[in-house]
Amino acid sequence: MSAIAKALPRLRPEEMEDPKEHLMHDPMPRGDMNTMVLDSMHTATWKYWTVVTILAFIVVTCLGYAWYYLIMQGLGVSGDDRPVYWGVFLVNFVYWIGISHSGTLTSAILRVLKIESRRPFTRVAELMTAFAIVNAGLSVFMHMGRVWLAYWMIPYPNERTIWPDFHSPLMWDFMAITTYLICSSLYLFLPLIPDLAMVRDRSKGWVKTFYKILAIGFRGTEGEWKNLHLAMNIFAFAIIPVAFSVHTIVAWDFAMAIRPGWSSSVFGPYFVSGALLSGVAAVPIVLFLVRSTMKNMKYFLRPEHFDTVGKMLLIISMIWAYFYFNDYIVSWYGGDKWEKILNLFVQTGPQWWLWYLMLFCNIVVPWSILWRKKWRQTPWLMALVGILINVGMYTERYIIVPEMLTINRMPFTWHSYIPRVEIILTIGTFALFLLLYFAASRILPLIPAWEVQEGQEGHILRKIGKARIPTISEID
Amino acid sequence: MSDKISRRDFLKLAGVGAATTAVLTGCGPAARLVQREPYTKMPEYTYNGLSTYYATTCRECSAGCGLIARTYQGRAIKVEGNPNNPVNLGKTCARGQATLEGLYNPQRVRGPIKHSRGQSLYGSDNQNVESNMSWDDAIQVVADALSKNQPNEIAFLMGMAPDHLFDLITDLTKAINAPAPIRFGALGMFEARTTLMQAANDLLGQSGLPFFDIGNADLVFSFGANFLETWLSPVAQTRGYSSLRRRNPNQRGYFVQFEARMSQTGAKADEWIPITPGTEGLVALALGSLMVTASGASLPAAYSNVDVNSIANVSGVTLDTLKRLANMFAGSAHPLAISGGAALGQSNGLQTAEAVLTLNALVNNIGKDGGVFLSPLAPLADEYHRPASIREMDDFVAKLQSGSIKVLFVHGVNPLFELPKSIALRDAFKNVPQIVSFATFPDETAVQADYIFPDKHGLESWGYQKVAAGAGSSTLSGAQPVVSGVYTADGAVPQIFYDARATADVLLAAAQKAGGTLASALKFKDELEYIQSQLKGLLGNTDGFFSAAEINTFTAYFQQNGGWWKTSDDRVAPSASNALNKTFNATPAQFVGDGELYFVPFVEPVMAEAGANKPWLQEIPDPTTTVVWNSWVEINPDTAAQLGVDNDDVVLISSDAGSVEASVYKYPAIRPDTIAMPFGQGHTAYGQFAQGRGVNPFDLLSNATNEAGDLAFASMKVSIKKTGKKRQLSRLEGVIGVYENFGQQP
Amino acid sequence: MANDLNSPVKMNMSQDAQGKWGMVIDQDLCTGCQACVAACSMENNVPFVGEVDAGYGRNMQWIRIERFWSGSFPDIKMTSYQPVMCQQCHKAPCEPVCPVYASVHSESEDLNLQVYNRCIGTRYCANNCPYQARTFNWRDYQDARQRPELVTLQNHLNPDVTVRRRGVMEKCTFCIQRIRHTEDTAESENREIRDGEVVPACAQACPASAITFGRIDDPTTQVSQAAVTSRAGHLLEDLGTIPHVTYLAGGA
Amino acid sequence: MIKSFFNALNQPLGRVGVLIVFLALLSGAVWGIAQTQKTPQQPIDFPHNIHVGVLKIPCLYCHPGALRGPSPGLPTITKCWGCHQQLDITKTSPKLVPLVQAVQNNTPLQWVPVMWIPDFVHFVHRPHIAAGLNCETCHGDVSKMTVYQTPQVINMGWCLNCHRSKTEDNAQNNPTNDPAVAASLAEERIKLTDCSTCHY
Repeated sequence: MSAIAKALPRLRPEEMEDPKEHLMHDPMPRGDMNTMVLDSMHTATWKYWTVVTILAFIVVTCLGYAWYYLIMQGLGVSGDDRPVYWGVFLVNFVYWIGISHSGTLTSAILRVLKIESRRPFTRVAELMTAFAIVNAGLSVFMHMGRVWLAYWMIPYPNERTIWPDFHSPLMWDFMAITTYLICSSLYLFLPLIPDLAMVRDRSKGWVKTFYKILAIGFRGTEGEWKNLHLAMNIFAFAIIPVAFSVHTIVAWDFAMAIRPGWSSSVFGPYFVSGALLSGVAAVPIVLFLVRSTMKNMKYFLRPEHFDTVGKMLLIISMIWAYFYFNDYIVSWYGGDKWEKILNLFVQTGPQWWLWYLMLFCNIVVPWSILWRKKWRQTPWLMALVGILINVGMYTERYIIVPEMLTINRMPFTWHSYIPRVEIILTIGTFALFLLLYFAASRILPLIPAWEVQEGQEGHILRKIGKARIPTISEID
Repeated sequence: MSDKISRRDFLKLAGVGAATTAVLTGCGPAARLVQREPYTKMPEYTYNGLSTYYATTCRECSAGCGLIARTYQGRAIKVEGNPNNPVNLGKTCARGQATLEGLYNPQRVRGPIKHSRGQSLYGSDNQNVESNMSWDDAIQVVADALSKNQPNEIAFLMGMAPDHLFDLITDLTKAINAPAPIRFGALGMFEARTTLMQAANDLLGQSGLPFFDIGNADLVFSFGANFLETWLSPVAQTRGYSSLRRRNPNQRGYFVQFEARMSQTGAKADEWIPITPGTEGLVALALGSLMVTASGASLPAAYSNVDVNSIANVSGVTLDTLKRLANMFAGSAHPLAISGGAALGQSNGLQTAEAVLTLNALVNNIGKDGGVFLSPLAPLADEYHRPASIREMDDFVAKLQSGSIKVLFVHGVNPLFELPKSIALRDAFKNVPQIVSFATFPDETAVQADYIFPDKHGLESWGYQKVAAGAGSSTLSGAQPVVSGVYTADGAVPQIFYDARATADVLLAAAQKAGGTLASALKFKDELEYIQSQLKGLLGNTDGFFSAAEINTFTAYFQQNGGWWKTSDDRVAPSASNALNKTFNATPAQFVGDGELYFVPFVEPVMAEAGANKPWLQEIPDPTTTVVWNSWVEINPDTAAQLGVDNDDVVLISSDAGSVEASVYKYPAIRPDTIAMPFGQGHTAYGQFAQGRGVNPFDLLSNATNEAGDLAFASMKVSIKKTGKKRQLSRLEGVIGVYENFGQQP
Repeated sequence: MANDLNSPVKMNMSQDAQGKWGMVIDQDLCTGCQACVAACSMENNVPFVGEVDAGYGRNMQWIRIERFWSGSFPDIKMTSYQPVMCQQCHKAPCEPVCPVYASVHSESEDLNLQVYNRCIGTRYCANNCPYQARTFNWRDYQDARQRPELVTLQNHLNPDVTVRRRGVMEKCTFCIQRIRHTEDTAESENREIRDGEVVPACAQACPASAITFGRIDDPTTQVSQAAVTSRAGHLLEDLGTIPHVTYLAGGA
Repeated sequence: MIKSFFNALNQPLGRVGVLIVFLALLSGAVWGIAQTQKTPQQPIDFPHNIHVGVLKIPCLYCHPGALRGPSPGLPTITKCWGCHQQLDITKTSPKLVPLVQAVQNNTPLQWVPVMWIPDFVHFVHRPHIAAGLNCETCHGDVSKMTVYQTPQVINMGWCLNCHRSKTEDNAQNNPTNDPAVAASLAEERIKLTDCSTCHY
């Protein structure tokens, strides 16, 4: 911290930022802060209910009814065909897994690295994990021809004396996602406990009972805090390899197949970087929405947090580009005829523009905007960048799944793919994601108040001469 | 098996059929709906779960292939070729395989119906119109028609197959001195049977259908003959083709095809030579002339008028190519030239057929292995009764138009679909007071009839068929019912669903009712008795596949083996002594209309004229274009680019005779000055799978004929106009993979 | 462009009698007449899907006859007709990817099985099949409650073959019901199966006799002898799937 | 409102109500499952105990297909009538009225299959009989039944257990050093546990 003190005198006054801009140096009494968090939870205007109603309606029709229709009619109502046996459902699956990935992973990495500006938004990111994984699971179930028999993937002793096949990447996937779902739910839940306890203590009646159950009797004793921190530390470290493995295994669903374009050894890290890119890009969107729609949030979520996410985005975008061109150049230089045709098809085929859209959104946009601090600190711009990157990453998955499936080793069968009922169901999943967020925003404290408080307690502004120097005491 | 027992008795079954088919569903609990035990009286030899096989004859076209039908608990499950039948030796074509979809078609005529002309035979919900009269009344109607009209006011129009019903109706017409039944079929017209027979008669001095021995040849020049598709006897000819390629392991037979549009047959050729339509005969003459010139002999009369250079010009085949081909033909040990298809459907078709026969005579292969024979005459046949040519049909329609025919019986043919619109049969029908159709299916002609007395489907019928082409031995294919019918089990008592009755039975009963000479001439209890009376002619023949001295034994063997055929080689070797003496004028073909494009209609090989109501045939891709479920127009990609049309654009094709709209298929193997359209779709009735699907190219044809009287179906010149509409053709091939630039327009 | 991409590869990979049943298709003889397609569909209860679905790449036929174009007019040639069905790979890529053993190898017959009732419809096997030989039941094509026209047409369904419902993958089985039936007959007569006794529906119908079927572990059978000629090759042999369908090159 | 509802549930009556609802749901489920396991109603209550137990008619007399092919078959009225037309009881017994009527009207007796196997399983009786299995091994002792009921739940595990144990027994009962015999036993075992044996 002394480095900052040395650097400060060189800045001219107008360049000096007010340390108070940082949440950590803008402390607030605990009681007030808890009230603010509770207030934001309990404020539900007519606008809120209107949006929730609309979202619920979309979920019931676009997700519920359309899926019922899909199940009853069979996958004929989707756009899948030969050779594009996997369509938008699998795109959605990879996309949502990617989103889900980043929430927990970002939070875990930031926690492990002790990045202080993480404190107010880890919860938002972790919730993203939980809700996105719900959508990812739903997408897989939508994709299945006979979803009512999906339980056959569960290994349990049965009257048929037959087990699932553990050779199948889909089984690994099933296992990995189940593990990830459990781990990330726990990882979401652990830091929630003190906040739930806080809500419990400030509510009455059956609501209190509800939070009483959720808070599993947390009373804030020294021992409880110690155990909580220990558990969180273990999980933060443990979940990083789990998250990496999950998305690597998702990549293996593709990479293990003998198909041109898919069968690539770099697909694992490439998919992980892609997942991070889309997931981290989703964070500023959610932050922006939360900050601009919920009460008291401007205090918690500040430009500095957008700045942190922006820096991460820039780096991840570069990593992604590195892996993408690595994969691309290897396949191009390899000169395999099928890879060649596939690349030609992606770039000049009927849907050539998708490829350029992907490159624009994933590389041009972040590289040209995120280098500048001022732009990084503009919430709406960051939200826009986040949306564009998500469009780009969705396009990337679209290219990998239906576009690449169009080209196989039997040119006589090459038929293109036009999504049909998938579009409606995709809208439904997005609506479900939002609806879950909206519901969560009134049930769970979106800001981990205790973590912010903990951080603020550790951060102190010291006056040295005229300058106020931020310092931090060792926490943990 | 005595003649008192007909299998119908013990095939009577129950509980099967419509509502509760034994195998309803696959992997769900719905399989609980299964009901078993279709029989009330199970035949001794039948076990549940084991199949019973019957030999019969395929009725999908007139080739007369032998079938073995597998039946299971009273239902026909699968048909396969009869390995003993000399026509197909155990093989079948796609149409034969799909014959079951005719038997179990959702749209068959439910029973005898009296109906007003033009009214559909199935409703908008695709439910069949119920029968509204009894068979007794139906027989009375036929009896009245036969007895109350003057004999020359009665006309019979029949399908192409020379079967027992044709014999029966011939006997019937003889008994009352009515005109002999007319036989007709669109396939016969496309095959130009009249032209082929006329050419044989002119050059070889002997009438009969030519038999081209492809299997024993080394080199085949085919002038438009689509012998692997629907021409004469495709299964037998495909067998011949197979032998052409593989008979001699050291030397693979070579095959050259001359035609303007690459047919499925042309696709299998080693060389496909796109010549101008109508110049096939000229090229044959040029080849012959070049061969003679090269050998240094003097030109025979046939080639006296041949100017090789001008033929090279007009046909679009270079002189070098002609010389090379002539050399090849002359140098081959067993060369064979075949004419057929669109080459004969030209104004100079007879000249083409004769020029090609001359080419065969020149290499001296008439009556030799690997050469040209005449098809053997079937047992019981006095001569080959060919189907009517278009000229004869024109005369027949004129007769109908004049009102001199009071009652018309139609069986086995759908003339309203199978005749060009320019032959105004529909109008002529208005002048016929009574039309009786024996159609099994609600086809266009049945819809225009006053009475429909449905015949049984081929797999429910007795019969025999005199094989006209394809078999090297004299063959009579035998048919027997393999199922007793299609039943429903709505109530406790199973009901026959399609209450059809054999037309022969109807006619025999009507003859008895009509009385007089008719009754005494046709004193048969039923169809089977009539067939036995015919088969008596074969008793004691020892040169056959089997022999028997007594008719009941013979009939049993006949049914068991699926017919009777000789074991000898019965191909007729005609004399070729005068074949080279006919002079030709070497006239190019005349074309009708002033459009800029030649128009080549061809028979869709899988569907042909009557396959459109079978969903499986609809879904089987056309072998060359892979289009399913619709009709299309084939245009060379360059021509399409000039016209500014792309795949799936709807164009208006108009000729002097009419116009149709169809989707474009950019077909790379067609001359730029030619367009082609398949025949087989464009039904306005004929069941839910056929109706309203595609267009009929016959709407574009005039009634111009060639010298022999066969329809000059390839003699139209048409023009094309873009309509701006688009209708996607369904095809099996992936356009992205099969065509350049991922199938996008460059 | 894509014309010559999937002509059979000749890699002189030794047969090593890998496998049990094999098929040889002579492309020189195949006339593309589609009789095999019809016969297969009739034998194996393959549904028809209608015009729209058929045009969208959802044909359910277990055999498709491929053909490409080479050259341009007037020197255009159609490449030899190539019937493609499940190649019954000895090392099939479709098998390990199925999570529930629905696509599974038959150890006793060395065929790729598709156990319809076990299939949950992930469609991974179809993606991983380099020959694109698998078809999927996109709808309840065989359900008469949804397609009233089937009420009569259902009568010819083959009781020896399961009728598939929606959401199930299917493919050519080498007519395993006929293999089983013949085995049963041979067993009841206490003898071995004779060469040529098992005939799949496609080979049975083929008017050109272009399809031969039999045991490839016995060098004396017709199919073994046809498979060792110089014209023999396999589709995508470089993938090492060891397919059991041998193609004899056309036009030579 | 929600609160008062929960409060109401806390009352003794409310708890009883919850219990009643729970029991109703449970018994409904049990009843539903029991329905699917019931032996179906046959057109005639055919007394197997008399025909097999007393009259000693062999199974294969009425179900001859078991010896030859996949399905043993259920007898048609012809077979019943062959004996019954000679018996006086046919005219008098009210239980046989359906048979008499069926014969008079020439309608089938629609027996309902009890030993039901889904149609994606291709079961063939012949090899099982050939392998020396008795009918009662799978079908139970019908001489003690009237209307036929299945003695066990039929599922894949049941089939496979038998296939496995039989092949194991065969291998144990024939200890051999002959590699050919051992190979054929191993082959039998593979064949009998192969999916393609029953599913295609």
